[in-house]
Amino acid sequence: MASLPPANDSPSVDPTAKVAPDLATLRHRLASGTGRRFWRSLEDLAESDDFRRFVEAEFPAALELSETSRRNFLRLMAAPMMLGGLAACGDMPDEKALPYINQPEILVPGKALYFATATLFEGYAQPVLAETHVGRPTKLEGNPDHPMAGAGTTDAFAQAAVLELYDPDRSRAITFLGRIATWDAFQGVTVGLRDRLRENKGGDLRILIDTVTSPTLRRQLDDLRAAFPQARLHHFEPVGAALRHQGTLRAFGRPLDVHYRLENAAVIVSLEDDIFGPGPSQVRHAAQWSQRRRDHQQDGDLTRLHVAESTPTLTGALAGTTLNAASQRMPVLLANLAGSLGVGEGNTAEAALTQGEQAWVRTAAGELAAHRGIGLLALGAHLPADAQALAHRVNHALGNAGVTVVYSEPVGLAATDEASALLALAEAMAAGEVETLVVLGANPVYTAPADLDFANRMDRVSLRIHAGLYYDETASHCHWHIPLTHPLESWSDARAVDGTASMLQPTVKPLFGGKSVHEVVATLLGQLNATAYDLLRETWDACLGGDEKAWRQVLNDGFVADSVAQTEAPAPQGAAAEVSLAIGVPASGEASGLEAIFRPDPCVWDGRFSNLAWLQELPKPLTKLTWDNVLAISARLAEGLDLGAGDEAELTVKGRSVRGPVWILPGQAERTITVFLGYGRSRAGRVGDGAGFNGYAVRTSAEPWAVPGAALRRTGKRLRLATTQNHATMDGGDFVRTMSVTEARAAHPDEPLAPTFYPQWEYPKYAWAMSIDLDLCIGCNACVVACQAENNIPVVGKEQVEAGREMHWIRVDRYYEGGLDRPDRTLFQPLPCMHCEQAPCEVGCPVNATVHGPEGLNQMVYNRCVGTRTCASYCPYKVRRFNFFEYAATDSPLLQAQRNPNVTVRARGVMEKCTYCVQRISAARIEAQKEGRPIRDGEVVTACQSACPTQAIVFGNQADPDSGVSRRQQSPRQYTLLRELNTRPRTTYQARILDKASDGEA
Amino acid sequence: MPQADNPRALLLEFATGDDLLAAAGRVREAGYRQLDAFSPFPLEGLAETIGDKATRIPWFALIGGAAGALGGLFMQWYANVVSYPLNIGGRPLASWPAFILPAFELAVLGAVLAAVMGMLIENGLPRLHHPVFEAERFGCASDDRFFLWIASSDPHLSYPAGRAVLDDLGAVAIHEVPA
Amino acid sequence: MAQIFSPGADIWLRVAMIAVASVVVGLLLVGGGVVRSDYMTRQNVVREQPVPFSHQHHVAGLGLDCRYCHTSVEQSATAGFPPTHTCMTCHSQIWTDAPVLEPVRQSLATGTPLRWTWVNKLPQFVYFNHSIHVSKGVGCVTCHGQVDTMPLMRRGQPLLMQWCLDCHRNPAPNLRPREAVFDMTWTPPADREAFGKALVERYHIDVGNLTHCYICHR
Amino acid sequence: MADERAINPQAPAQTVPLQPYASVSDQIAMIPLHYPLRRRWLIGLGISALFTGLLVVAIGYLFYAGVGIWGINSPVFWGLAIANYVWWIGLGNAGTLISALLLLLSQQWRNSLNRFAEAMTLFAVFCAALFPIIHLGRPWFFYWLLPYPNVMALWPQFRSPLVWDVFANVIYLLVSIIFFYIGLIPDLATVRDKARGRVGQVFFGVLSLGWRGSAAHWQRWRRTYRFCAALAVPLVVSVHSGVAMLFSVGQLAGWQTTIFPPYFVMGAMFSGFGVVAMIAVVLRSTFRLDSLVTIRHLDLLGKVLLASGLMTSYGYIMDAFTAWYSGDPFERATLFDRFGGAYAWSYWAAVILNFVVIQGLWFGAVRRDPMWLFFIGASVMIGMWFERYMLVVTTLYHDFLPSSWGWYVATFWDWALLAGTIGLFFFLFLLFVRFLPMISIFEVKEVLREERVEARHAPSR
Repeated sequence: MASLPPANDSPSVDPTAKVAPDLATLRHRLASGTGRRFWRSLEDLAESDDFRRFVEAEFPAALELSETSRRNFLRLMAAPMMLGGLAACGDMPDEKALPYINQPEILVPGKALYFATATLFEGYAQPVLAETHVGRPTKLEGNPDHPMAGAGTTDAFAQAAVLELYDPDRSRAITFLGRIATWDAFQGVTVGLRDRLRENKGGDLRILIDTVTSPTLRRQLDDLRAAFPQARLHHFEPVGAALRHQGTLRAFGRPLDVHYRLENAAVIVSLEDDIFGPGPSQVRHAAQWSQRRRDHQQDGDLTRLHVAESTPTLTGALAGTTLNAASQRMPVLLANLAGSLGVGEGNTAEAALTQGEQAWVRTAAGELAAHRGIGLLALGAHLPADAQALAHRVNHALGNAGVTVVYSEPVGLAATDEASALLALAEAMAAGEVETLVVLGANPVYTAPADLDFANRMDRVSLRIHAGLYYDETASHCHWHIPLTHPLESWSDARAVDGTASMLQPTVKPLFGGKSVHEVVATLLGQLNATAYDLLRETWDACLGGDEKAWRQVLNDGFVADSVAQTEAPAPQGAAAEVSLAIGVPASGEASGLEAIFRPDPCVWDGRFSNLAWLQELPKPLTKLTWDNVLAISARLAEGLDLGAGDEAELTVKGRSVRGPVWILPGQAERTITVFLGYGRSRAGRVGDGAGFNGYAVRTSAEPWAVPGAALRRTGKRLRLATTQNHATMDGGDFVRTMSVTEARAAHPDEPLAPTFYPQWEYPKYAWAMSIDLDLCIGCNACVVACQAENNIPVVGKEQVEAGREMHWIRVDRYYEGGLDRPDRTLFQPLPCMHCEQAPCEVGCPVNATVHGPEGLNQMVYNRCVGTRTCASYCPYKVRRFNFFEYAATDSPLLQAQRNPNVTVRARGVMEKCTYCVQRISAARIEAQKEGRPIRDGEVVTACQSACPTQAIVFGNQADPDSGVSRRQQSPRQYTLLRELNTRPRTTYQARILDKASDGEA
Repeated sequence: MPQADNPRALLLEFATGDDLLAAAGRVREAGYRQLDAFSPFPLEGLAETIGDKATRIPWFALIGGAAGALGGLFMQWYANVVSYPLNIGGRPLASWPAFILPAFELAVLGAVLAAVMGMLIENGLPRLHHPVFEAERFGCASDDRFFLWIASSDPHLSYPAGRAVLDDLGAVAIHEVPA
Repeated sequence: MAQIFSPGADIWLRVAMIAVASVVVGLLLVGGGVVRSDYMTRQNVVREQPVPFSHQHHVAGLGLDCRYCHTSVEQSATAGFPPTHTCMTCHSQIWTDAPVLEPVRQSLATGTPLRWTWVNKLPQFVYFNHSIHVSKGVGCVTCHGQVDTMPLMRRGQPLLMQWCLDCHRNPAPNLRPREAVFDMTWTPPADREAFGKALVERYHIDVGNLTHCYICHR
Repeated sequence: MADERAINPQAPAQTVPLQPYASVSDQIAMIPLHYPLRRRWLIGLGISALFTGLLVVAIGYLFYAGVGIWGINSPVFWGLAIANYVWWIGLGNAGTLISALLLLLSQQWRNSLNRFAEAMTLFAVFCAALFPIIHLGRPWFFYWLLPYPNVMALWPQFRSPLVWDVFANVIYLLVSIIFFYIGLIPDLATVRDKARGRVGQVFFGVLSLGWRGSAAHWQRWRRTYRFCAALAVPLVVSVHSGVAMLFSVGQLAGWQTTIFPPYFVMGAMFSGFGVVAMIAVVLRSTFRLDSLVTIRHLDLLGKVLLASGLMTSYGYIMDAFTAWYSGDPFERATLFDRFGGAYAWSYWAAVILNFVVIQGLWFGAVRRDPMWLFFIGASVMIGMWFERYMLVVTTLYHDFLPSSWGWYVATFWDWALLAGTIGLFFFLFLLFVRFLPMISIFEVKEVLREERVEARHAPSR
C-alpha cells in the first residue's frame, strides 16, 4: 500500500500494481503483529472534536487545502480504520485507487508490512526495513540483505528517523515571505527565473546543498550545470569529513573516500579518529570490529586499540592505552609516530614531546611496526590535510593500505575546490554577485561559522529559496520555503557509506504534502510535471536498461546489487619529504592559553535532530546528560577556574564569546575545552528550541575544529542540567566485570546457583533469557532508542529527567575506573529488566499486577497495576519505570501515529518495565502454534538486540541447549549481576576482556 | 413507705456498693429470686449474689475467632492454589507463612465481633425504654447510688416475713417502680 | 427520673438498624449485579450502524461464509471489516438502488469509508488474536453467538475477563473440528467432554499455560 | 503546680485522691453537657479545620495531577507519604496498647488515661489509613487490594506485605472503635442521666443503648471488655509487625533485617506513649483535672516512656550491629551512609530526640514536672518521625547499583499532607473532648471504691 506513487502519478506509470505482489511474497515471512489498537485509538481520535481542533491549530496548511483534500488528509490520519487500505492511496483523484481495496495478499488487516528502504544521515543512506501497520510506519529495523557491513543493524539516529517523519513541527506548507503559498505559484516564479538565467547562463545563481550521494540528484545537478554553465554549486556540511578529501588530494593527487577494514586490523592506532563514535560510519565500523572480536575472544588475539585524543570518545573508551593531549598536538604526535616508523622527517621532533607522549608514541609505533599489514593508523577527519596525507603514507609504507584501509572515488560530492566552499558563497554574497540563492536541505544560517556572518550577507540576495524538512533558521531568512518530503514518505535514492546505491520508497503518503528535493530541482530545470518517481525511474532505467524485473528486484531488496564503490589502494605521489607539518604547538598548553575544540553532539549531531525528543532525552554516551550541551573541561581546569559541573561559564574565542554550562569530563585533555554543537537553536521546533547554547557562535571558517587562545570565565550563575547517572564509579562493586586475556581463557562461569527455600519451578519448553556481552558493547545507545521506538516509551522532558523520572526500559550504565583526570577505563553496561526467577518485585505487588509466566518472563500487567510502587522499591536493579504523570497521552495525535499497535500505551500511575519485547514473543508463538512447530532459535529478536551493531545482545530460549543464548551462557566470562541476592536473573552478562596492552602483557 | 397500687417492682436505694452487696445477699437468703441490682460501676460478685447464671460469651468468641482464622486460611489457599494459581517470585503456591498474618487478623476480628454481639444479645441491648427508668431516683444509678430491684411478682413480697427483711437492709430509701 | 424514650422507641431503633444493614448489603448485591448485567457488558444490545446490515440474511439466507467479508480471520489478529468494494461486488448488481445501501454507494463514490460501530470490542489492553483461536478450533459462534439469527448485529457474549478465563482454563467444551469453525449449524457429538479432550490433544492446546497474563495483556 | 508538688509525697499512695463518686461524674460528665471553654475550643477547631482544608486541597490536587507532584522519583519511589503513614500508625498503637495491656495487668492508674489514649489511637489510625490509599498511582482502584468476587476472577496477592497491612489496618481500626465504644457505653449512660436538655438525653440515650448498669450487664460487659483487651494486645503487635515487613520483605540493604518487626512495635509504643503523655499534660491543665490525672500518672507515664524508649534504642543498636556484623558490603554501605551520608541529619535527629533526650526521665523530678514531660513527649514524637523518614529514604536513595543512585527532596505537597493530617487529627480530637467524656468516669469510681476499701481496712494515716 504505502509504496504507492504520489497522487499525481499518471495512470500509465503504476509501478506498485506490479511491484506489490512481489513485496507481499517477499515480506510475508517478516510480516507480524496487529493494527487493532491503532485502528481504535485513531478511530476515536478522528471522531473527536479535539482532533479536529488539533488539525485546525496544528495544520494551517491543512486548512489552506481544499475541503476535499482536507477530508482526505483526515482520512489519512484515520487510515487504520479502513482496513482496505484506502487511506494509503490518499487523495487519488481518480478511480485508480479502488482496485487496491481488494488486495488482501499485500495488506492483511492487522499484519505488519515491511518495506526495504533507507533513511538519510549526512546524506548517506542508512538501509532499513520499515515496519508499517495499515499504511503507517512505526519502526525501522536494519536491512540484513544490504551489502554494507552492519546494515542489518542501526544506530540511534536511524531509529529516531521514524519519529522525525511524524514530527508535528515539520513545515507543512509552501510559504512565500512567511505566508502560505502554492506549488503552482512557486513554479510560476521559476519560469521567470529560468528566462533570466538562460540569458546570463546562470551567472548569478548559487545553489547551496549538503552532502549529496543520490545518483538521481547528482544527475539533476549535472543537468542544471549543463543548462546554466555559470551557475555555482556550493556544498556545505557543518560536521562532515571534507578534510579527508583534502588529505587524499595531497597524498594521492585526487579526492578519495577512506574506507576502514577493521575486520582485518589487529592493531589500531587512532589520533582523534572517533571510529566507533556516532556518525555515518558508526554501524559499519562497529560491525567490522565486533566481527573480528567475536572470532578472537577465545584465542585472545583481540584487536588492540591505542588512542590519542583531546576529548573522550567511545573509541577512547574501548582503547587499551589512551593519551590525553590537546587536539593541536596531534600533528606533532603523528610526525613523531611517522618518523619513528621511518616515514617523513620529524623523528627529530621527539624532543618536543612530553614524557607521556613519548611513551605512548613508542608503544603505538612499536605495535604498528610489529603488525605490518594488519595494523591501521587512523587520523581524525578534522585534522589538517597535511597530517591526513602523512597518515596515508604511513599506512601505505606499513602495507596496511589495501588490507585495513582502502580508498574509493568519493561516494558523495568531492569537497576539494575552494570555489565550492561555503566561504566562497559568503564572499560572493557580500560582494553582491548573487542574485538567486537556492538552499537545498542545508541550514547555513544556523550552522555556518560565525565569521561568515551568513544571515546578513544572505539577506543581500534578491531571491532566496529554501527547501527543507523544517521551517528552520535559514527558511526564515528566505523568500520562498518549500517543505521537503521525509525519506520515509518519498521516492529517492542515496548511497550508503560503502557506496552501495540504496532505494528510498515511500512507506506512507506525504503527511504534509511536501515536495521531494528532486521535484524542486526539476522545477528549476523547467520539468514542471516531473515526479520524484519519474526522475528516479529515469536514472535507474538508464542503469538497469529499463528492465522492469530488475527494477522490481531493486525495490524488493532496497538497494542496487553490486553497486558498492570500487575500492583501491593507490600509491602516494611524491616523496614524504614534500609533506610539511607547518604546525608548531608547544608541549604544554600554558603559552597558548586554552584550546577550544568543536564536536558534534552525540545525540542531536549538528542540530539537525534537535526536534526529535527521543534523541534529546537520550543520555549522551559519556556524560549521561540529556536535553543540553555543555562545555566539557578537565578536572584540573575546573579546579583552576573554581568551576563545578553545571556552573555557567563564558567561553571567548577570537573575540567572540558564548555562555554555557561546564561539565567535568574524566579523560579530557587538561587545557582543552570541548564545545558540543547542535544546540541553542531558535527555529528547531517546540522540542529543540531554546535547549542548550549555540556553539557555532564561536566557530570560525578558518579553524572550524580546534582554536588556540580560548579563554574561559566563570559567570557565577548555575544552570540546571539533567543527567540520568549521578554516580560515576562502581564503589568497589564488580557490576561490570573485566578480565585480562589470560584470565578470560582461564576463567569459568559463575558457580552454580545458591541454595533456596523455594520450590524449583520448571520451565521445560521455553525459558526466555538474554545475554549481554560487555566485551562487545561500545555504549552507542542504539538499543535505548530502538526500545523506545518499539515499546511506545514516552518522553518526559528535561524537568522530569532532572527529577529522576526518565522512562527508558533499557539504560546503558557508564562507570569509570581510575583517576578523574585520566580514567584507566570507561565501562558500559546495558541494563534491561533482569526477569529474575525469584523476583523480589512480584512478592511486593498486592494486586498480582506483576507475576511470573510459565516461560520465565517477569510479566508486568499495566491494566491491573494500581501504582503502589512497591515492586520498584524492592527491585535491586531499579529497572522499573513509573508514570508519575500522564506522560504518554499528552503526545500529539501525529506522534501517537508512530506507536506500536501491539504495545499498550501506559496511563498515569502505572508501573512499566522491559518485557523482553513480549509482543514479538507472542507473535512468534502464535505463528509457531498455527504451523504446529516449536519457536525456532532466532525467531524472536528483541528490539535492542536487532539494533545492536556489535551483536552484544543475544536473546533466546535457554531451555534449548543449542540456542544462541545457551551457547553464550557457556562462555567462561558468563556472570550474573548481584548474584549474591539469589534473584536468579534471566538476563546475564559476559565480562569485558581488557586490551592486552593494558594488562601488562603487551 | 408510700404505697402505690400494685407497683411493678420495689427499688431499694443504697449509698455504697458494700451495702448493696450485703443487702443483695440477705434478700437472696430470704428466698427472693426475682432480683436485679444496679450500680454506677461493676461490683465484684454482685451478679453471682443475686443469682445470675454465668455468661456464654467466651464460647461466642472462640467460635468467632476460629471461624475467622480458618476462613482466612481457606480463602488464601483457595485463591492461590485453586482459583488462580500464579507463580509469584518463585514462591510456592501455598505460602503458608505469608498467609498467617491475614488469617490472624481475621481471627481477631471474628472473635471480637462475636464477643460483642454476644454481650449485647445476652444483655438485651439496645433497649432504650425500660420500666426501671420510671423510678425518679434511678438517674443516680449511673452516678453514685446503688439500687436493688425486687419484682412485685416475687412471692416473698407478699409474706410479711419476707417483707420484714427489707426494712433493715440499710437502704437509704425504697422506691416503687410504677407499672 | 422520667423515661427518655417511649416504649415504641425500641421498635423504631431495631427497624432502623435492620434497614441500614439491609441497605448496605443491598447496594453491594445490586452493584455486583449491574457490573455483570447486559447494561454494562452490552451483551444482546443492538448497536446503531450506518447500514442496517443483516447477518441473518447474508449468512443464514444467502449462505455466505464468514471469510467472504472477514477475510483476515485466519491469518491475522483482526478478522477484518469488509472494504466497501466487497459489498459492491454484489450490490453493484443487485439492490443497486436500494435506499438502505445509499451509504455504501456514497462510500464508494466519495472514497470515504463506512463507519461501522464496533459490536464485539475489547479494551485496548486486551490483545485478542482471531487466527490462533480459529486454528485451534474455536468456532465463530462460540464468542460471537448465532449471528445467523441476528437481523441486526449484537454482542453474543459478555466478553468479561471471567468469561474468557472460563474457556482458557478448560477449552475442551468449546472446541470443534477446524473444518466446523465457520459452521453456524454445527452441533457437538453426544460425548461432548471426551470429544473436546480429543481435540485438545489433536490441536496441541497448551492447557494450563493459557491463563498467564501475557497471553492476553502486554 | 507548686502546691501539687507539695502534696506529692502522699500522691503515690493513691492514684486518685479520695473524693465522692458524684464529684467524678460532675467533673467529667459536665464537660460534654455544658462545655466550659467555648471560645478557646472554637479557635482551636477553626485552626485545625484550616489545616484539614489544606489536606482536602492537597488530596484533590494529587488525584487531579498524579503522585508526580511529590518529590518521589526513581530510585526513591517511596517518600514522605510512606514515612507519614508509618509514623501515624505508630502513634495509633499506644492508646489501645496502654488501655488493653494495663487493663489485663489490672494497673488501676490506667483508668484515668485510657479513654483519651484510645481516642487518640482512633484518630491517628484514621490519619494513617489515608496514606495507603492516596499514595497509590491509581487511587480509584484501591479496592483491588481487597478480596471480593469480581468479573476479572482475580484476587489480591496475599504474599504482599501491603495486603497484610490492608487487613491489619482495617481490622485494627474496627477493633479499636469497638473497644473504645464498649468502654464508653456506661459513661454515655452517666452523661445521659446527667443531661437535662432533651437533645442531650436522646443523643446520649441512643448512644448508650439504654445501659442500666444492672449486675448482669456489668458482669457480661466486663467479660467482653477484658476479652477485647486480650485480643487487642496481640493485634497491635501484629499491625506494626506488618508495617515493618512492608520494608523487611524487600531485599534492600537497610530494610531486610529480622529485628524490624519488634523494633517497629517498640518504636510505635514509644511514640504513642510520648503523645499520650503530651495529651495528658495538656488536658489536665486545660480542664483542671489535677485530681483525676495526678502527678503519679505523669510519673508512671514517664517511666513507661523511658522503658519503651530504651527498648527502641536497643532496636537502633541491634539494627546497626547486625548490619556491621553481617559484613555484607551493601548493608555496611547503607549503615555508614546513615551515619555520614547526605541524610545523616535524619539519623542523628532520630538518635538525639529519641535516645539522648529521654535520659532525663531517669530523674523523678523531670518525670513529675508536666512541662518537662510534655517536651520530652514532643521530642519523642518528632524524633520518631525522623526515624521513619530515615528508614524510608536512606535505604532507597542509595541501593545496590551506583548507576541508579538518586536523591530525595520533599515538595510542598508532601508537607501539605503531613500538616493536613495533623490538622485532621486535632479536628477530630477537639470534637472528642467537646462531645464525649474524655476520662472514663466509672473506672475512676472503681479506683476510688478500692481506695476506700483500702482506706477502711488499712489503719488510716
